[in-house]
Amino acid sequence: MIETLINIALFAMLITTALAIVRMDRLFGVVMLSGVFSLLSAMLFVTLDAVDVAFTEAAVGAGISTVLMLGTIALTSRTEKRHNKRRLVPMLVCVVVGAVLIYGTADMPDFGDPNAPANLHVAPYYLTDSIEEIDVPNVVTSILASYRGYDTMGETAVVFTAGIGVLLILSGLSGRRRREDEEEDEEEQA
Amino acid sequence: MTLLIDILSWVCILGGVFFTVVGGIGLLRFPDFWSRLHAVSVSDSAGMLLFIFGMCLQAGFTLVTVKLILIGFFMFITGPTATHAIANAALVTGLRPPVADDLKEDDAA
Amino acid sequence: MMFLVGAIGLFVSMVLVLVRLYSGPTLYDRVLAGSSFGTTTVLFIGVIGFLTGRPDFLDIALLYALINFVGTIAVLKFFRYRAIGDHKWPRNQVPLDPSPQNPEDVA
Amino acid sequence: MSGVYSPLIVGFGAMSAVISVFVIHRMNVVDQDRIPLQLHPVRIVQYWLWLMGEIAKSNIAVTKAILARDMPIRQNLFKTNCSQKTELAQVIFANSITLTPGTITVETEDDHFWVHALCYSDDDPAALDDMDARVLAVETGGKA
Repeated sequence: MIETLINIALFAMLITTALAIVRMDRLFGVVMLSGVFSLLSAMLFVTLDAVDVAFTEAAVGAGISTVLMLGTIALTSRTEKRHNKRRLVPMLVCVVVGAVLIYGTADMPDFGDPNAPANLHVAPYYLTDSIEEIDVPNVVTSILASYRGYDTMGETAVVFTAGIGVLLILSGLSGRRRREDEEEDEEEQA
Repeated sequence: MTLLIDILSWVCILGGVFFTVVGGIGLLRFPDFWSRLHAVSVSDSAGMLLFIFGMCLQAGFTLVTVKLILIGFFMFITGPTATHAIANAALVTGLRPPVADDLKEDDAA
Repeated sequence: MMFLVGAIGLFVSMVLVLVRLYSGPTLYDRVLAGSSFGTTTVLFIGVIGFLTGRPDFLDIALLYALINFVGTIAVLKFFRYRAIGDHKWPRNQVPLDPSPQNPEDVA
Repeated sequence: MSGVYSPLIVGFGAMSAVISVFVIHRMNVVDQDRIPLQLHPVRIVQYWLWLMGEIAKSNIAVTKAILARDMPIRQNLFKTNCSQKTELAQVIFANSITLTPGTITVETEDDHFWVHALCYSDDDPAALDDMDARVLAVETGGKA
């Protein structure tokens, strides 16, 4: 009961924040609000017992993506461009896709249903045997690091490469701009 | 004994709620950025410390208390540092604090 | 029960902070509100842990307490030096006493 | 923090800690950015207790200012001296100023801070000088 109320309140704040992000045209405000958005969704994950997802959301959503978005703003303008294109068609597409997604959730098993397909295949085996086989207290950790070790290694490599790429793009551009700034300074002094 | 701890942690949590909400109200009510900084520092110091202390009392001598104390310690150090960084960045980029009318003369130095 | 009261109080505070975050007016108000929201989030996760009887969730609160700090500092470093990277103004070039700006420019 | 202390897991933790310390040590060889920890242990506990009292007092003061109908704020930006030698003690002093609601360290220069006060009264600089002396006592171990 209490958890339902908390979830409702959190969802209300989440939707308000999302609407505020859409309405806002100052991009710094959007960045701060999206940080708040990911904090709120992480709180929701905590109330849904998905602690690991909340961990990731905390690290990526609130921490890294804020920094990266700020780095991007440093290279572009600070306010949103106004455009006068027709908004009806994108709106229609959004509504249709949303409706399809909501229709799709109707077929999904209930939250925490023990008879859901995902809980019948290998999950019971992991839950019962991972302590003996891997000897790691957290089952999710043992699945990620051992049963699906190669998968995780590939994922880590992909994320690492992507991170290096983003950093190179951001720092390379600002480096070029810095050189331009210095040249301008020299011209002013001369 | 449990009754005493319960009462104490009630007091702490209620105090924490009070100061956090007061900080929020101050953040809304104060007229400019520089005074809002002070409002946030109310909920950051008093609200946070009272909340953490109340939860510590409820948890007793367990691992949870250790984690709570760690959280409290980190926030005790990082909170003012972050506030200082905000104030400093605002000052450097040229947002001047308003000075009360009767104090304007001695600020010229 | 007492944690329910705590959760409700934190909710009220979060809503107040969100209003300030949305209404601005300067960008530093937004950063301040964002950092304050982080503090309430940390406390709220702790309170939720106690409310559902499983205070083990505090690990995330601990992580948040650190990430919130790092995030705020990164944001402010960006505003102060206009870059996330190693672009630094020499200390003596930081305009310590620039003429007061229009707050709209800063926002 | 899972509460499981089998030798394997504690060993993993210790190993990763050692590796990170080693890496950081190698990085530190490059930039030599270390802060010596030299504080008087008894004085710092005394100071923290005193600081808690100050935080409580100033919290109540700022709360009154927030809740009062006419908001009696009188903002001011003023200089305060800091007589500490080491950076760590200066940081402690600046953080203590910020931590007590109502005053915020805005800018630090070599031997003085700029402090912004919410409800400025004329004896505020004296109070900050008192805090300065206390932090100095923590640094040197002398009498407060």
